[in-house]
Amino acid sequence: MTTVDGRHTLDREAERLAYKPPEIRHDKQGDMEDEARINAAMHHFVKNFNTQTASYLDGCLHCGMCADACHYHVRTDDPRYTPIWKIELFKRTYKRQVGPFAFFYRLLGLKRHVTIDDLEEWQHLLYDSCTVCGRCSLVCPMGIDIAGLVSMARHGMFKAGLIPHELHEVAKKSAETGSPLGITPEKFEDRVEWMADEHDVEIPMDVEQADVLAVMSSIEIQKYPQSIAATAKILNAAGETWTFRTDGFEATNFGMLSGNPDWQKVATMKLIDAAIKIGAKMIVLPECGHAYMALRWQGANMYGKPLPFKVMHISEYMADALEKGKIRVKHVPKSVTYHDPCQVSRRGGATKAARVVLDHLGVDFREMQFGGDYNWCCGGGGGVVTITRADGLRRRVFKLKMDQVEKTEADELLSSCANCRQSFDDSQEYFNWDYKMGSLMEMVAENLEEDGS
Amino acid sequence: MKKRPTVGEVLQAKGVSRRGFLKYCATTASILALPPSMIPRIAAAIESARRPSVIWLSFQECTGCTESLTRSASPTVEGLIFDAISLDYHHTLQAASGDQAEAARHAAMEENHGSYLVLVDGSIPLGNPGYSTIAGISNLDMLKETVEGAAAVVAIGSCAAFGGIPGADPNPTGAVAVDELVTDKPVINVPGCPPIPMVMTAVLTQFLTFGQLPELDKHGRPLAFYGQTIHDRCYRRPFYEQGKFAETFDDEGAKAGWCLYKLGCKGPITYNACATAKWNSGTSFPIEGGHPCLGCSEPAFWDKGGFYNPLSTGKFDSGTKLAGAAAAGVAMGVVAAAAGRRRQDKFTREG
Amino acid sequence: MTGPEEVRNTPFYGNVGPLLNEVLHAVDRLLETDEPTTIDLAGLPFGPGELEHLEATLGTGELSCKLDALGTSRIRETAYPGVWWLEHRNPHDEVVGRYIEITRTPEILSSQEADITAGRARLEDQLTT
Amino acid sequence: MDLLEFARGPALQVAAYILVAGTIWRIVGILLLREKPDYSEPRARGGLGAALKVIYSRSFTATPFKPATLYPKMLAYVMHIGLFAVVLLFVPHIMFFEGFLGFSWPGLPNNAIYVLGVASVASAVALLVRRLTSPVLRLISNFDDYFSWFVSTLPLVTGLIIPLRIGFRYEDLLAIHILSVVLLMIWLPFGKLGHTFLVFITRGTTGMVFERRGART
Repeated sequence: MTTVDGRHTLDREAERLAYKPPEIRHDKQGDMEDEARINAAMHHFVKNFNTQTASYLDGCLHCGMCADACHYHVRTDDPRYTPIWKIELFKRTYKRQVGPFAFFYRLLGLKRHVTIDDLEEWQHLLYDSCTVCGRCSLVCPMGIDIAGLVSMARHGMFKAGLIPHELHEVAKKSAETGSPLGITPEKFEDRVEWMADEHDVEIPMDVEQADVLAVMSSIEIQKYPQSIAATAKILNAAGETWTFRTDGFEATNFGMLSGNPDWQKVATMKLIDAAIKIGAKMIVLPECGHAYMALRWQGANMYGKPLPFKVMHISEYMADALEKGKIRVKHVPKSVTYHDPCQVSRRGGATKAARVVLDHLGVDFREMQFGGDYNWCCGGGGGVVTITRADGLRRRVFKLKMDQVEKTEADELLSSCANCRQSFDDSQEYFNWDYKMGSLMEMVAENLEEDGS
Repeated sequence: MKKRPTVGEVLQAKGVSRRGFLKYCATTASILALPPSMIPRIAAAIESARRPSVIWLSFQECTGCTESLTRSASPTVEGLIFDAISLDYHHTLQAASGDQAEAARHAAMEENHGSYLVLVDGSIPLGNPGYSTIAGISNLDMLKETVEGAAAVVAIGSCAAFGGIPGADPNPTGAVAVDELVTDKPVINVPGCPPIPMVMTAVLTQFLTFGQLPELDKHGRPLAFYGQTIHDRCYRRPFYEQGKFAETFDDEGAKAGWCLYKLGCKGPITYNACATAKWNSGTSFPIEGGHPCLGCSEPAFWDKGGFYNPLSTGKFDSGTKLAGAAAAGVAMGVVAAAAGRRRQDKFTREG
Repeated sequence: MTGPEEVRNTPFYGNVGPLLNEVLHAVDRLLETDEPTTIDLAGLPFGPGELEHLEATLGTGELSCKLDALGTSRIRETAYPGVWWLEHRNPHDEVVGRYIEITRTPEILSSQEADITAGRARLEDQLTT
Repeated sequence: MDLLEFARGPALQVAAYILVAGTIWRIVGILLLREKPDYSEPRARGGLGAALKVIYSRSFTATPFKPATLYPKMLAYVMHIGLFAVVLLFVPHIMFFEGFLGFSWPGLPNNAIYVLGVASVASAVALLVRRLTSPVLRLISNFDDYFSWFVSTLPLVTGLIIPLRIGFRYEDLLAIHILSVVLLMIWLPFGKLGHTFLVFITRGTTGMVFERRGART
């Protein structure tokens, strides 16, 4: 006999929190033959086999410890979410085609040629269930950067036309219009004007010569436009000669996230060209994690030579300005915890910057347990937040993040990444969670000492 | 065929009491490495055993084995055994020589056809019959002729058992062991350079008492004496386990009687009874004298690398071949990388 | 011969302890099932001085006999009743065997059937002549 | 030539050639692939120092991962430490190395070696059980994993059996032991046991790339 606890009514319409295997949906782009898809995948797999990746792909011990670092595996116990398994096809291709013993692998048929079924199956593993957060790269006893390999494996998937539709659409829109959300230069200008009025702040636009080129992410322009004003306030307060440019404002890089190096380069070159055109000494990147990876660490390699200007994440810029006394802030009597964007902190190396800023704000800073470089990812990075079919899984792994945040019992939750903020907001709404993510930059902008230098 | 007396009768004639006989049987059991519970069976067997005829052939040898045996030929218990056998031919020990000696051999062979024992020391040269002859007969011919009517053959010493020193590389005389030539008769190998005298007599005693061949190991050696290694029965074994080793022949470890493994002791792979039977009427054995075992009772002991090289060292050639292997590795690596790059180019062109 | 001074200074090879343990178990067997045990010392490894050390450890008991047959033999009970030390020598006075017997009386001490018969015959001869 | 002579002589010799050639083959084959220059402005010095730092630091688990990886890590530690101690500190092994290196070092008492060897085998068995029972490991394991386990555990087992004398003679056991080492030497460069040398390359690479970014390594 079943007894029903009447205090909790059943809501049959609610989406289940329990893990549901994602529906099998192998998306395809274009109308290539299977053979052509395989060839395209091979082409872009083998392109990435250099000394660094070769040592990684040759070095794996199959110890399985990366599974314990991956939020997808930790939350689901699905062995397929073992990070190294996600790059199995990439690894297999390396061993069969390029590794030191490739001849014998082929001769003896020890590593199968990748098939179209393999590629389709791995679409889910390489996109829906990997945010390229790089936590697995830190646990690996061999020191293999698995996340980096996932990004490279995505090149083959993209060129084979085998990536999730949503991500492909966003990336395509980004390539065609210059923004993943279809923000045209006119629309950007519009929003900037609106923010300048709304917040009563001077925002330079399309200045011919400036020391600093500030850029924005479409997510901010669209969803968190106050960021535009905050950026302007801070740069104004620091006394920079700076500008936004309509010919180079979009910091996000969906070419990189989706795995298309060509589109990645187009997006990156727009920013580089704009900066060079105005003779900028520096590009200040917005609160966006992957933008930092794309320009700070991969930008010069897209350009093919060292960049003639510095690249800074806004948190780095603020930390630097505060340290040098270019800006000053009022103390904020609140307890704060900080969510590190993976690409800025763990993989970008700018972990300290946010802490310096928080220190200047004088808040009661509460580091999450195993925060900083070992932070759990928001679950939305690597383009995952765009893939609607992965929503269930994304929210499921977000539970880890919620626990981590709740344990701090801080008043405020801050971060410095609009993409993180977007996935936090989605899950916050979904779970009716108490914590609403705020922006580090906005907190600084709101608490600037007006009489600053 | 005249009836030979039994051992019991021989002993009785010498006025040995039953108690004395029991004592003799106890020491026999001890020699045969049989448990003391076997003593009554030994007593019964020995009493009724008959004196066998023994022909001893010496080929390419140094007479060390005979020396070893005669060291124990004083009237001891082992000596009694020799009283109990009829040594009808032994060209070192017998008084007769020349034709007379050969006549004695033929007489013994005829008289005891099918039941006599042939003991051989020394190896047989196959290279040229002239390398070693006795009374103008080549060793090979004499062996074949004598063995024909024998009950069994005992190869005494490492030369007869395994070729020994004459058979050592490069083996100029083409020396071979007895069991390479005698295939239709049982051959018992009693190797050692020389073998322990007690072991030689014990093998005869066993044949004498039980009328059967002892259980042999894969090298044809009686398991009773060659069943365990020197190392296993060595009184210095505890030092091996404790990791206490003499490093040189005159260091503190050597003086303290520590394990000689590092000085090249072959005890772990040498099967013989030295450690317990000991030498010179039970006085000691080489390791007790401070010298590592040479492994003289093992096949090809002469050719197993230096006596003073530790057992666990591998046998490597000079470093040149290893350097060659390294160079080959570099070459393969270069080829593999070039092939990998070509493979990359192939796919990037096609893709 | 090894003197007592050397016995004390015997380096420890560790072969005596396990043997004494075996003797202890043999005594247990003798007490429980009356089963005698003979340990042939020839088959055991001993370092220099260890045999003497063993002999000294077992000590001397109440009974000591000398047997004269094919050389002398000394049979004596050790300080531990039921544990006997047997040493056989050949006519050259060389030791040919050493045993520890754990028994009530070593078999060799009993008069043997054949010897009794032979002795009786000799006695009868003496009476008839 | 008996089995021991074969094992100590030609077998070991050929295995040494293969070990050396295979190792260099694999390293050169990786290092001579195309390299991608990194033009990004470094935040900190990468280079050899960074490589060495990570080669050392990845020997230890970062605190956040300790709870989840404690069990396999402990097993791996015991297995590796036991293995290294047995290989490098057992006196007959030291003499083996001295045979071609020309110098030696102090060893451990045999009983200590037996304990370490047994601990190492026990850990290896526990790791195999884990590999066979964990869904993750079952999925990602292939022939290489099981065969490498076999060839690396076999010499430990055959070595430990020698003093026990189970049914075989010492020289045969020793020959089998050496042959098992020969098998290990032959396989080592080609399968995942290559981590013996690849670990320096993979960790070193990560050290250079990530230290350069100033990121956590």
